[in-house]
Amino acid sequence: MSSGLSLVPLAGKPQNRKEYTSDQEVRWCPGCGDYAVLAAVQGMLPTLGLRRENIAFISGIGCSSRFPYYLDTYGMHSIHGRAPSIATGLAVSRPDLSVWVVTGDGDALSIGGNHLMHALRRNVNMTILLFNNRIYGLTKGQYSPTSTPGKVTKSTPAGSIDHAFNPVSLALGAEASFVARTVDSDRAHLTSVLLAAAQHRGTSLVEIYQNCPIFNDDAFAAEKTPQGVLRLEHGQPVTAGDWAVVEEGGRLSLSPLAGAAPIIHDAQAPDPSRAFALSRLAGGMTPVGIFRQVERPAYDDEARAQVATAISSRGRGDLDSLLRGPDSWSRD
Amino acid sequence: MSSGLSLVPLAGKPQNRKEYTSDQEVRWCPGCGDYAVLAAVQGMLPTLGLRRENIAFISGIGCSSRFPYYLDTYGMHSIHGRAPSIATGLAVSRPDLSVWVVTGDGDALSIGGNHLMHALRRNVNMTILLFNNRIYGLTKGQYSPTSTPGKVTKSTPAGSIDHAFNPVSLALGAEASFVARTVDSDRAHLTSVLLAAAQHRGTSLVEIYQNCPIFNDDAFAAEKTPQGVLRLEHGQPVTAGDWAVVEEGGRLSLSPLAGAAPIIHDAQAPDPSRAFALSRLAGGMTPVGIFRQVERPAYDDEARAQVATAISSRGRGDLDSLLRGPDSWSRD
Amino acid sequence: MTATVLRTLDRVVIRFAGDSGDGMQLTGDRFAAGTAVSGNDLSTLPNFPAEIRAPAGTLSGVSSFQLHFADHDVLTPGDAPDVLVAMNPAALRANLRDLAAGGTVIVDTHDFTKRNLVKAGYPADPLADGSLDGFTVHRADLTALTVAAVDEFGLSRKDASRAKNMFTLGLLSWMYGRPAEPTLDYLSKRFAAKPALRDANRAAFTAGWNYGETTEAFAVRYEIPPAPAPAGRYRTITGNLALAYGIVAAGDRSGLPVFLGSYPITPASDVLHELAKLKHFDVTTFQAEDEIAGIGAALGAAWGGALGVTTTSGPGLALKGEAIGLATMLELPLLICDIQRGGPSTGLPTKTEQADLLQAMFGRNGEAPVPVLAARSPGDCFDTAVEAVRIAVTYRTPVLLLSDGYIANGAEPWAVPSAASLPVISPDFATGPNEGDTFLPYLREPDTLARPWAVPGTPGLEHRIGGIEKADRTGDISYDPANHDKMVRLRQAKIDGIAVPPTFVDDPGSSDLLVIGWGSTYGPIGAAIRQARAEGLKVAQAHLRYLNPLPADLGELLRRYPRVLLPEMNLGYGYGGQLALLLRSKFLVDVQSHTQVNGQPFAVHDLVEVIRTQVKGDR
Amino acid sequence: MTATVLRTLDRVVIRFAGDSGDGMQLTGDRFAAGTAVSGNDLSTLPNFPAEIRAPAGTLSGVSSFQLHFADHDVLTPGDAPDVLVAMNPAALRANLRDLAAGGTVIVDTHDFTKRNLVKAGYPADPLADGSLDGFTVHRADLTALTVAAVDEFGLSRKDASRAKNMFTLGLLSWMYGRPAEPTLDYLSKRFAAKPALRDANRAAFTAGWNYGETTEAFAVRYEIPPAPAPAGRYRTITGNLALAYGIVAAGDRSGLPVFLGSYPITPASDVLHELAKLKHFDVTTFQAEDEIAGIGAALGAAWGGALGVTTTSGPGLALKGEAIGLATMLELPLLICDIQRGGPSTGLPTKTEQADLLQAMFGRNGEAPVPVLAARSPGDCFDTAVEAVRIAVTYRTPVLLLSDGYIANGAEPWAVPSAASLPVISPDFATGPNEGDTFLPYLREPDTLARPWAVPGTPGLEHRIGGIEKADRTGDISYDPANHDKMVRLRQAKIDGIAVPPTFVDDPGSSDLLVIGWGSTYGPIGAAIRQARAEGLKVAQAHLRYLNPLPADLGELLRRYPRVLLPEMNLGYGYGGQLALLLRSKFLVDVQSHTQVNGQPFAVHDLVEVIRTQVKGDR
Ligand SMILES: Cc1ncc(C[n+]2csc(CCOP(=O)(O)OP(=O)(O)O)c2C)c(N)n1
Ligand SMILES: Cc1ncc(C[n+]2csc(CCOP(=O)(O)OP(=O)(O)O)c2C)c(N)n1
Ligand code: SF4
Ligand code: SF4
Ligand SMILES: [Mg+2]
Ligand SMILES: [Mg+2]
Repeated sequence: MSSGLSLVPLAGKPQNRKEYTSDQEVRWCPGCGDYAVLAAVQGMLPTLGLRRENIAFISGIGCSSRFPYYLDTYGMHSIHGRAPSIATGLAVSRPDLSVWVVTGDGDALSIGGNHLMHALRRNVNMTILLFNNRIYGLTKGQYSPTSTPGKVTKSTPAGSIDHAFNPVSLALGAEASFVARTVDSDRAHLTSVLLAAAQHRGTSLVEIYQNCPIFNDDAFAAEKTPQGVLRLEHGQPVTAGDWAVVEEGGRLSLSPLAGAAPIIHDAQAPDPSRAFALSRLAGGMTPVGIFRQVERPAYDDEARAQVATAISSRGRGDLDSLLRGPDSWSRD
Repeated sequence: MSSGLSLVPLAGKPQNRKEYTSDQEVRWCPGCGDYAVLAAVQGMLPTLGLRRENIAFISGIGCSSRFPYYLDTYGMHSIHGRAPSIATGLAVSRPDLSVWVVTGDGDALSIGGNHLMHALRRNVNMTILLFNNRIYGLTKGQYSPTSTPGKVTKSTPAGSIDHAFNPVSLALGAEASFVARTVDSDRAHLTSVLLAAAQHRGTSLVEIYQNCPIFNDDAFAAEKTPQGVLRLEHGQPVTAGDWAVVEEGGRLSLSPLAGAAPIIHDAQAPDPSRAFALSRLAGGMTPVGIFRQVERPAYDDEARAQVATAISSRGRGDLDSLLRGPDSWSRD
Repeated sequence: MTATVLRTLDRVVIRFAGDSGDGMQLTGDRFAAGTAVSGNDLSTLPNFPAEIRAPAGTLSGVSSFQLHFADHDVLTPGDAPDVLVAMNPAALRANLRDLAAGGTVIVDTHDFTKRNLVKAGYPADPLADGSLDGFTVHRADLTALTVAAVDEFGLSRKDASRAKNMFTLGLLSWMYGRPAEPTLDYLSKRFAAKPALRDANRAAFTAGWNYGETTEAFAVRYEIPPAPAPAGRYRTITGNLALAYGIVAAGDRSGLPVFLGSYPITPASDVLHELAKLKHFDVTTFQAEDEIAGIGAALGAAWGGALGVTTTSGPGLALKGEAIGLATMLELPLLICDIQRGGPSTGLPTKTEQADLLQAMFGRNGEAPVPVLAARSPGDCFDTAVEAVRIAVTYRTPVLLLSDGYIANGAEPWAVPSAASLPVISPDFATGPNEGDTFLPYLREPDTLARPWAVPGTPGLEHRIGGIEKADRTGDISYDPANHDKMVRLRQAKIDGIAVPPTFVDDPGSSDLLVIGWGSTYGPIGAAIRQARAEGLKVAQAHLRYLNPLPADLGELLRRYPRVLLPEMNLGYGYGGQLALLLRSKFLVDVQSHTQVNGQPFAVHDLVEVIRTQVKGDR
Repeated sequence: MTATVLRTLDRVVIRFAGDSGDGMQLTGDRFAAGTAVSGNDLSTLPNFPAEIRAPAGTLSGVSSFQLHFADHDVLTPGDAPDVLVAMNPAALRANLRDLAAGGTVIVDTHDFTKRNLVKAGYPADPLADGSLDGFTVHRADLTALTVAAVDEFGLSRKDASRAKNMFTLGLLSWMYGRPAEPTLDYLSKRFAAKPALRDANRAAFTAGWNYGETTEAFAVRYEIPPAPAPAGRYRTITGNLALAYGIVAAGDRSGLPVFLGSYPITPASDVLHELAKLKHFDVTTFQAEDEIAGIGAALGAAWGGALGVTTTSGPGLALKGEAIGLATMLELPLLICDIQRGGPSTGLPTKTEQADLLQAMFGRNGEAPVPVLAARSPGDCFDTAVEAVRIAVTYRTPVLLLSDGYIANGAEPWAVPSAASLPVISPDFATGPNEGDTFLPYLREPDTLARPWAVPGTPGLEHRIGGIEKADRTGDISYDPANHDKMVRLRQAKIDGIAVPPTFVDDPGSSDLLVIGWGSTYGPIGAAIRQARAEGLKVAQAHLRYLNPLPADLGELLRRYPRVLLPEMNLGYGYGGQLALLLRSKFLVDVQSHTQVNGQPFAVHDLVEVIRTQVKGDR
């Protein structure tokens, strides 16, 4: 039961990207990063080999949340911020589905922050794609909980004064069992992270840095350069180019590679502290990849097991005897 | 401006506990830990020396949320989970008030989790007392987001299957600038933590382990023994009795004191990683005290500064010229 | 044994009152169980403070349980108790004013100390100062008697004195001839794991019984002959339990697994608690992080083909409005239960009210009609739940079921239906294309206007749904003005077209007044009408289960009577009452409202008075 | 210069239509600004897709802006445009059917390529296949003309062709004699930081103007004489801007700092955006994490003595219900603005509707009455906001203000009031004891039933408030049944007692039909009545601002007319329309509803038809 997809029936024959493309016209702005993610997902899904009808995408509201319309799977475009709770009900009642949530930084972290946190702590078997463009796209450009402080937007003409969330830190603080970060423009990396996320049993959170050319262009310009990112690989030293990540007093920092003792990335460490420290890394390089990937019982598996145990130990309930109860009497 | 109370007017004369006691009958169950916290707060408030009328307590719903009724300050018993947002509006518009939030583990972490997180990230000047009894008291004993997994309660007759939140980890992941933990029964420790929290400028979160003798008795039995807790003191080695906290590979653990190299607690470290690692400490001792206490601009100060700057740079707005606007014309 | 007189009564109302910690709810429950077994009809009214344990000995800490039982069918827990059992001064003070003239008071004198009298606000001892003149008073130190009776079991003083509720129950059981066995059995089961407590409580009960039989204090025993009832199997049931069972039954009869997404709230939590015990009926309960997640998860499960249910009370329903709107757009079956309590805001959580009807009808943005059904009595919660699910599944729509604190916690004997007698509910999932080779997720059944329920996992039916306006038939996003207008009207027509049975009117003939009602006022209205008729007044009664859509014959019915009276436990936002607002608008009939919003069910005598005025008064 | 004829018109309706990226909204806005300066009365209707940039060239990507201007007062943006400017095939196809018979089409031929025709769903080129017969058609490659005109500024091809909207504006400005200066000034300011863009856009505008003047394509220029208007200062204003200014004005006139707690949502976000710019008026804006936190923060600020405001649209209002209930219990001033949009659920976010009235009235648990006011036009949003705040502060109550997408985004000329002419609003904070030596936080003013507003920081008035039922006068927690009933009725009486001005009826005398309305239907209803009267029909009009409480004279007024017609942009849950539901219930008058729920304002000719039928038809 360790794969997130182990109960999902397989298609049994090869699939292609086109089968996963719906007949709906894609309506994002030209150049929007969402296109790249859509292409990656449409390319990745066939490789899972699942029966297409056993895949369900649920989104909230936002530009990114239009995603399900463009995939020829089952899809629900729900209401703002609530997709994780809807997905929870679906995942608990349908072990045979591969359940995906598509959400934005406003949808997931502003109005929907609580549902996200609770999904992560419960570890419901679903994969959450958090399109982080650090802005509210659909409502035309207000700042979001991940916007850079000082950001001038429609709702902050004098600059935002909110400290931003770091979605990876937040997820780790919320007991997440799988947390990753990737970038819209790096198709190969995105694909590999999505595959791992889909296969993880429990809630996987994938933060995707996504460019919004209209309202927050080039927010991730740095992360689109090879020098801007630091790839995390489980079991490997954490280095990039001439730089290494080293530890001192519980804090991680970048140091010139030469002579440094880079830490070894352990995504599977039971204690999330090191992953958390990585999420706080400062100095101009953004770690991408899988921060944490640990096995923990999935809520939905346990919920179904309780039902199964009850049935096997007490027998499938008999309605008549339930209604009668222990204290009934009869009149004639 | 570094004290959380620096803009609150002082009473100018000594106060006592009785002045802070309202005429309302206290209605918790006999033996409830809430009594001890109330007593500590009523004992601590006079020592702040503030004008009593400049103190406001806002609570949500729950047993603990009855708190404001028993204090003779301004008080609001609001709705379930929303106290942090109400406090945000009050704190932003009234720099001359000392604003307190009283909440429970259900109120703060279940329904109200999102408001809590956003208050912490924004760093609004308020002190949040989170009464954690790991149960829903007021609704008569359902499990809460901090209940121990497996907990049998009214809503989980077969045992809870939810992984619990660690409120300290969660707060650190949510960018908190002040996070502490204390225990209802340790009056002196509770008082010292509350004082530091009140004086912190920004959002202070104090998790208070609180016993609910009716629905979750002795949940913190271990923490009420000297061997069960590990006191964190800024600048001091982290040790307790024969044990020391040591670091290895980013993870902290308990080790026999003899021959160990205990870490030194730095509550003021800009990077929260070490504090986070402390919150994950396993092995039977619970860290209490101040995990993190760093200076960061408070949201409300910045919000008021933006208004003040606008007024000083543009002059206090003139309604007539605003209404006329740049494009008006006149008819006669 | 002293010679006691056996007197036969046709009805008795008893109220047990004590401190929150005194176990009065349990005492009442067990007395009711014994009463039910004795074949009386009965109705109960628990009443407890919002605090878990309000301060001992104070008025605010008093908890009570009232029970009305009779040799005929009983419609309410009774206005005024004939017998008051008061375990301490506060219980006496808080309840005495309700006692019927000449009633009986049984007092545990143990707590009548100066300190406790002051706590209860008594300037002098009411047992001594003549306050109780005019009542039949029995005083005894029940606590001391209990402690003595359980001495041998080595309990702490506290635990020993706690058994006084069982002593009292024993005494009352003796007095009213309730059988001892069921209670003794119950105690054996309940304290199976704690033998000392078990034996002590059984001993206390028996001691109470013997106390009645042995002492000379009680000169009279009462007998209440069984009430006639149709043959069959009976049990007592509370509204919340009946609701939970109705949901399970609907799951059973539809073959759908039940998924409850809920967040605890008084007085709805017990439905969650009961369903959580029934996992072996393929019932999954999910305690969500809040009410929004509760309905969200239920909706997700419904999409997946489960029977999605969410339960809450007023403040929680307020939070679910947006999601109910989504469910309306998605046109998926969903059951939403609102156990109403005193409002607005936090209001009076442990008291009853019917002030959420307009919220249920209109509490969301845009035109989002949903069927609304209301249960009239504890047992009726069962049938209403089954019917609500039938509508939800048949018409693919969220359905709102209204209950309230009064019937949720109140109990009555209930004729247990056989599973086979319940309607079969057919989910009728979509399995293939419905228009040539293609599948149109918003193509409708011509008679019900229901759309297909095509669950994920069904090959070939992949489609997308959502909260943006959908194109007719295809379900694609559509911003077309004409389509929007059409869809708004279609969704309304679907709800308006739900087949609702004609209204049953109880009219002895040529009545001048029709009293109409909905929900838990059924009992008090029925009792009042019975009394009014006994006085010779001509009054008809109709009680509505279907509040949206309303029965097709209702307009004609209302117009048939010169006067229509509608008592409601709400104020109707200044429009009369909440249902009155709707009926007046729909039928332009001058429905007269009688409103009471005090957190209590109607007192029968008040209603009788209102009926008298309506029948006799000029308008 | 060719010889053009100058023709005088009394009114013109122009619609600019193009791709979302074509800048049609800006073009329309600037044309409206020029029109206003010319002294015409005007009304505008922007219409844009929900997507930020829907796919270029498709029907779903079309954005349009309609503008009606005249030599007399104008009430609507016009049913059918006289002139359609179409920047591409999709714009032509999506809008042509609305064009008045014999109307004029101005087409940018640049995009009429095969590919684009297919995208727009045209089987053949409509410019060539006779589709436009019966219209006056002007074709020109406006894009190419623009690119040529801005050649010298070295812009990218994309930026160059983007200036085509200014070319078009120049052409239309010439045609209708709108002054060039304001637009040229505007461009200079707007692109101050980007000189090349500034110069290019100015050049494009001038080129468009000259193109009209120089080519022989345009034989006629039009002149629309100014509309008579009372003396004074005017500006154009949209409803959202007027609402923002009304809030600022209310802050100014009450001396209270404004605190807005809001979460972005279409079409309400602009109120947040505008207020965020006005910090120098002591306005604080807080973008909350969700709608609940938005109202929560506003309520916290109100408790602290600020003017608390929250703004949202339907789905957001659904989320605020529980907190509105709390505000009702706390009896604190609070302004809640709902800019209604198409529903239910996500619905049609960029379209208009008036389907939140019943939600505003009843969308929360228990009996939680709040005053409800509706604005009728863009400029009226200002007055309605000031009045709503006056009521909130005077009566210590949350107040709901309803606007909608139509007037929120639509603009009209507005007679700018002087600050001094606005009412003074007195917060009248409590400063000391109000009953002997003690302070009773729920002691009420006898005339308004308002309780004291005692803000934290006031010495001696420390007290506690909350959502549990409060004891009369003291505000302590109270579970007393009689107190609850009393408080529910007191809260209702307070709202019912709000002084509402008598209804203004525009009745030329002996009308057979009263047309009543509320909110943004004011314009279309007024225009329809004007036309009906021109046809000789006798019709009276009344338009309500106060929906709760209703004006005291309303019942009598409704009964005075043989027929009452109420057009609403909602369906009224099958009860007629939403306001009709209330009026029918309250006054038992057979109000006739005319409902339309297509996301668009009423077309005047449709309303005229309905009026005709009502006046002439038998019933
Ligand atoms: C209840 C509710 N509140 C507000 C909105 C308006 N709204 C829609 S999407 C959105 C935020 C979008 O931002 P994000 O989640 O970052 O998605 P993006 O558009 O950037 O992909 C908002 C505020 C809504 N639809 N519903
Ligand atoms: C909207 C809403 N949902 C649910 C409730 C019911 N409710 C009141 S308090 C509470 C939880 C209390 O738990 P906690 O916050 O841990 O406080 P405690 O009683 O343990 O101090 C719940 C579920 C409510 N009052 N309002
Ligand atoms: S606004 Fe931004 S996020 Fe939205 S579709 Fe356009 S580019 Fe993408
Ligand atoms: S239920 Fe528990 S938390 Fe609530 S008052 Fe009683 S002891 Fe305290
Ligand atoms: Mg975003
Ligand atoms: Mg708790």
